[in-house]
Amino acid sequence: MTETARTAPLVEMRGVSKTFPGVRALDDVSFAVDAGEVHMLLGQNGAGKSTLIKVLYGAHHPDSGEFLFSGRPVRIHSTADARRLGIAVIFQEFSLVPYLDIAQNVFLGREPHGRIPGIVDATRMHAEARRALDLLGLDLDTHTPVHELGVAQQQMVEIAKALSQNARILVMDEPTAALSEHEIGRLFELIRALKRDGIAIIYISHRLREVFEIGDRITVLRDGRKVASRRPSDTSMDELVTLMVGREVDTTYRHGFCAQPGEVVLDVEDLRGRSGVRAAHLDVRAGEIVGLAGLVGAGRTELARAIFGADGLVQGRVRLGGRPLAGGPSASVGAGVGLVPENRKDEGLALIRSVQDNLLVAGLPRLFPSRWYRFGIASRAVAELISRLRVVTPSPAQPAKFLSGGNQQKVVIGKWLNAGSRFFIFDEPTRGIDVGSKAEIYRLIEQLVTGGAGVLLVTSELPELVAVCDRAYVMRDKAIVGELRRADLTEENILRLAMHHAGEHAVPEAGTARGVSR
Amino acid sequence: MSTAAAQMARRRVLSGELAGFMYRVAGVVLVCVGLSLATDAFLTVSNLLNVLRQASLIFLVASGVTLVVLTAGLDLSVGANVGLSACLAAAAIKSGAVELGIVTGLASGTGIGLLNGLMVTRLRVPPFIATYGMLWVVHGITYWYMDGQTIYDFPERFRALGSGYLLGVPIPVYLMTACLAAGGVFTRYTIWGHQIYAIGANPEAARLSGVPVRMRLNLVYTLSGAMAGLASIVYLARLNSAEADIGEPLMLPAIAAILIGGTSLFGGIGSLSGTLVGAILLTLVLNGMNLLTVGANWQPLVTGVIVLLAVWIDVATRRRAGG
Amino acid sequence: MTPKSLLARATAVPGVAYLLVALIVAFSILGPGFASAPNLRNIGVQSSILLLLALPMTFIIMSEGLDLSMGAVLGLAGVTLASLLAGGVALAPAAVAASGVGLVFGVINGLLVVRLGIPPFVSTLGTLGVAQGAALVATDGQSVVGIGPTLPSLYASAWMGLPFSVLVAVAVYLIFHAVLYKTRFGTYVFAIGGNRESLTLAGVHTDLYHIGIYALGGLMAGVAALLLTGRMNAGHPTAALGMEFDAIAAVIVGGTSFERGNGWLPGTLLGVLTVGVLRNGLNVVAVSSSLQVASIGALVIVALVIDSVRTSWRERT
Amino acid sequence: MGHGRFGRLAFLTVTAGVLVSCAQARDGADGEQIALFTKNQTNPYFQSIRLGADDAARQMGVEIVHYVPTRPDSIPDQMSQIEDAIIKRPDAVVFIPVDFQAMVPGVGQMNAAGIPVVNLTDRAAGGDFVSWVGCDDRTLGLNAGRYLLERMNGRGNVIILEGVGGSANSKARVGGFLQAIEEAPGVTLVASQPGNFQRLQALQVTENLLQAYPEIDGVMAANDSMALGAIEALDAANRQALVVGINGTKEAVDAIKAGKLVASTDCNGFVQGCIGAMVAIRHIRDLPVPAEFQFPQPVIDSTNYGDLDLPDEQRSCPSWESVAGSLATSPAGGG
Repeated sequence: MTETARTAPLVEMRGVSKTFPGVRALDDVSFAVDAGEVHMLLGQNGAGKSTLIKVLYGAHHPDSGEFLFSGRPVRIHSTADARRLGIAVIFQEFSLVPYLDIAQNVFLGREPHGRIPGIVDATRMHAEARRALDLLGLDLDTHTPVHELGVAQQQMVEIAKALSQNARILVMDEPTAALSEHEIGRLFELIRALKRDGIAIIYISHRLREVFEIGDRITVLRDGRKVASRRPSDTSMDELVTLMVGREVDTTYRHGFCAQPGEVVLDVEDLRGRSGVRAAHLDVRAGEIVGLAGLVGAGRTELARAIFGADGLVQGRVRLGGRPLAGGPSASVGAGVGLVPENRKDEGLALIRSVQDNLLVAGLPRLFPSRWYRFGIASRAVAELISRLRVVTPSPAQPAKFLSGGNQQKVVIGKWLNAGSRFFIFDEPTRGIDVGSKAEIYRLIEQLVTGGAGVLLVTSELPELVAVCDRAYVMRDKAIVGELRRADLTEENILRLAMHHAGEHAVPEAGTARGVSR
Repeated sequence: MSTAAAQMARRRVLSGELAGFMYRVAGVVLVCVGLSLATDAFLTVSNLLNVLRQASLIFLVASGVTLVVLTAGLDLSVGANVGLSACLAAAAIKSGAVELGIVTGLASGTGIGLLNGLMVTRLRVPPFIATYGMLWVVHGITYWYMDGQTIYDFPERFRALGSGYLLGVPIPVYLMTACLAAGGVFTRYTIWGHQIYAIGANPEAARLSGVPVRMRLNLVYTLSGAMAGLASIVYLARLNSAEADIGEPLMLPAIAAILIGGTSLFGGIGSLSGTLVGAILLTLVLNGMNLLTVGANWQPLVTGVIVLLAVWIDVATRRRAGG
Repeated sequence: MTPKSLLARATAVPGVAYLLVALIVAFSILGPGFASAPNLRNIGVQSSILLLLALPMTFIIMSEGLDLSMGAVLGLAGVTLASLLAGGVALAPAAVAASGVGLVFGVINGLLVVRLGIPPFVSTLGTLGVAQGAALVATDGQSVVGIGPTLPSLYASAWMGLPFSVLVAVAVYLIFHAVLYKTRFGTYVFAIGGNRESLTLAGVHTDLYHIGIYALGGLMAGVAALLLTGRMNAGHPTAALGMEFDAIAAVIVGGTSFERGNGWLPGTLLGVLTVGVLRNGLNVVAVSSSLQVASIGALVIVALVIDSVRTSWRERT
Repeated sequence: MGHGRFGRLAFLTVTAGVLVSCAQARDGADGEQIALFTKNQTNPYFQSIRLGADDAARQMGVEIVHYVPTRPDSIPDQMSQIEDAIIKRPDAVVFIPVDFQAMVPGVGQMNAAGIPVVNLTDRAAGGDFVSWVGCDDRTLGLNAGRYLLERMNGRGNVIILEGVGGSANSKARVGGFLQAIEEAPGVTLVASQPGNFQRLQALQVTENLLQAYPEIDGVMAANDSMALGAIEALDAANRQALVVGINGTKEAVDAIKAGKLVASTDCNGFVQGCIGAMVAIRHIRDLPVPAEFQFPQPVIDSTNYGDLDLPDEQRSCPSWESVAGSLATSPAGGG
């Protein structure tokens, strides 16, 4: 990154401002990225990162500000303009079409055609798609419809889609959110290769670790303003966090580990789920946070859902406080199990309904034993939850879709508090959530266990898992392959258990296609 | 999104929902004003009561379907359901007891609704197809059962249900009001109502939140059927006769009323009061066209335009409200 | 689609395929003359008009839409065609005009849905009323006759024993198949239902294509009018009312779903044929009319039940 | 396992088919067979026709097959049923077109197939027929209209309830009403609105018109269902008006008895069915048949409803000779 960094920036945005009705999303932000540079873009959700990207990509039109492309001023009116300038974006929300195959998705809107314009040259398209996949070392058939792919595979296709545009500027918005260590490693190699070819990369991530691993420059946004620009060499995680949040944040996610666990809350015996997951034995005691680790596709989510009763069992016994669980989610919820699902928007919330409705939906029968909905009781309960969870919302009537990721996640958790759950399953609770909220989420989880509940925590964020859990089970090939006590709970040990011939297992089987969002 | 934005968004959404309703009411008022200017026959107590009675027939059918649509479902079989239930009820009344007839009508309506529910929840047939198939099956049974005959001439006390007055107000209007009230209480003041909205907004999230989705769906389809059964009784009493095709013209107006009323086919949004407004608007249009003796051939055209306008206003307001 | 994904699809053949086979077997056993060449011709002729509506309906449903106005628009286009022919206009320009009428309504539907954001169900319910009304006003509800010999003789013509209407249906199917699986437009049909946002971000004029889908629906209603008018030797304002529901049923039964752009065109063909075979078979077997009505509903349900049974069986393994 | 399931389903479908066939095999006797095409399964009038034809066929020992569109009055449905019937090659067809113009090509197909066709009720605009049996809708309307105006002493306001837009019967009958009104200068037509032959719509239209017009003395309805709907509306509004309908259904006759309906004109669907079938069968048997059977259009009122006061099931066809004789003497298009 030395000699390229001194030439004029490849693309530069000067004094960009953008106002949406009621909110100043970007306020006089200047931002530049050099060829062969990885420029990290940090900030909490709502800080303006995505807006900045959309402006750069021509999806939004700025109220003011100018673009310079290798020194020359340019206008970007449409995504088409942006593409012409060689800008490609890997979006955080999947931009894939479920019932088109990989090649068609990779070339969506740029389909190669022969003599007649409208007609797609399939052979060429698949050949080029093949090349894009090979770059990422993905051995997937380009004819596979993406709805048959797992989340991680979809993310990789998303990346291939951007790469295939031979962009000069590549924007990556949370590209690793759904990836396993193994795939992340491969992605980073690729990024380094791209740098060598003089590609400029704008990289958005909540994983500070990555900032230091591949970042050359760091820009922090807060409330639509640029608050700082740093080099990795002369900053620290704590400083960055403070810059992002605007105040000191306690990033120790667990304060006191569970000295002596209480009686068994949940125990699972030789379970086999419809999805094929197996668990010889698993138990969680009162006051414990038990981790469930493994590579993406190892079957963690499937196991969590099986325990919750979401998918039904082929065999096995799940008991809560000694009493067997059977009869699907409604029975489990009644018995006091709560599931914070992996995919918040599709499985956790009714986005068009209000915060109040979402907070109460799981606990309705408990809150209103008479089955009569009493608005007085309801609003009291909701007010109490909102303040206890510190949900930032203008009012309980706010539709959930207008909340930030962190606050949405709090609402999902609040749902279970209101349902009076004694055992909680958290599936990737901090995915796509900024550091500030992360700390709060874990504070809540700790509150739960100190309050005598049991928690099963599924997460790909190994550092978090290690930092938080009292124990952890490790999965591979849809089965639990080991248990790690607090003493030997390290990333290395987890990976050793999980990746045992990682080669084959890093890429999950098809079937868990919950990634494609409509 | 920052708090300021959220606040803004919220104000826009709420005002949007409310505005939507207000605009629809305004639309109705507008039509009324227009009609009362066009003909002095319109703005009379008797005509307004007359409009209300006709609207109540549509509303009875549409109210149950509204619940189904709130769960992102659809019930195309209501018209056919009304037809069969009315014919069976008619036969039962002829066989002797009015009470028996009423019970028969309600029972057959409810039964058909339950079957719809079971097809959707147990056999997992998409609602559109399940109820469309049911529509044909029920028509077939009705044709077979009636065999082209008409059953007519029922006891006075039964006919009062449809054509009678109480304190100067037609009895169907009371029924409509009762159903509206009951429905309002059910959707707003019971947890089942709230669960129905939750299912419509996101069935999977509702399921994973422990809402017994299948039971609730069965419930709404059964209710939809039951309302069709009730409607069939009122129709029967009003017409004083049952023919095999009695229900055929009911399905599309009922659904139109629901959509004009601002209930979303994608579920989770809408209300019975909206459906009432929709039913009244539709009835007003027909009433007006008769009062002004608009030519027969023009009537579908006018109705179509009105439906489009009504919904467009609603959508436009929501749009501007960013809802 | 490519051979491989076709294979993948073949393993997921919708229940209607099995039903179709079962029906054909049953009727050939029960109905003397069912399997005869002339009767197969009947099935073809009777299915062709429905197919012309079901094909664009497949696209529309894939885009998470619906078009209830097709039957009414078909009627209006039909009377337009008939009136022009009766007025001595040559077939070609008259046909163009009729298709034009259909196209206009299709575009209007598209604009209402895409631009004004009115839900498809309502938009097309409204245009249904408008088209039907227009047709009634124009004809005072009467058939338009005296359309001259050209169209009827064209309709009556045949090639290698295949009636005109069947030839048209086959041609149109092949075109639609190519469009859906070989062209950009087809790709975008999948994308509009599957992930509209991404299509827009890819720099495609999504609205244009979306409106195009509805326009296609209207256009095909116009083309279908050509066949129906030839069949009746007259234009009738309300002859095709309600046909759109048969089309929708055929599409859904064929394995296309209202969600996420999940569609399969060969399935639509199967769906249409099954409806055609059932109606024809029941007539040939001379089943009582009320039983015919009921069995149409039963067919639709059974086909979908087979599907749900199969999917649940798939999930279980 | 999954395939076992399909197998079972296929099997079920086949057995279902078998049952279906048994269901229809009951009347599957060998020998002569005629087919009767009617417009829909919902209108009692066509049921009377079917019962009449059934009775005639029974008397003359012929199998009769019914074709009724699955969608009421659907042109495409009847078109398909013609094509399917040709496959079955009935010895003769008794045909009521759902549309007198649009079904002409269908008739042409039967002609081409060499199947003799008797045209019943609605006179088709084209095609070769053995004979036409029916009565003139316009005259029906005219007679009903004249009778009503007579009872109104040629003075007052009348409304017309039209049938389905696009139906020839409705058009012709309404035409008759209008002619009658023209003949009576003292009578004003205040409104003519669509009831689509449907009781409910006629009822609501009448309710609305009663609001618009404080004085309505007469109602002309294009069929009995609508007439009875109008009567319901009048009763509910406590308004007095004379109502006439068309078709002379059993229900209408009872209403006449009860003094609610002043009159209905009738083509006697049952006897039409009889004659239609008889003509077809006689033609098969090479017996002479007249080219036209113009039924009289008597006005049925409280004085002469007698012979219609039987449910169709209990009626039986008059002998050919008696009818032939009576019709020979009856003036065509008479009043």
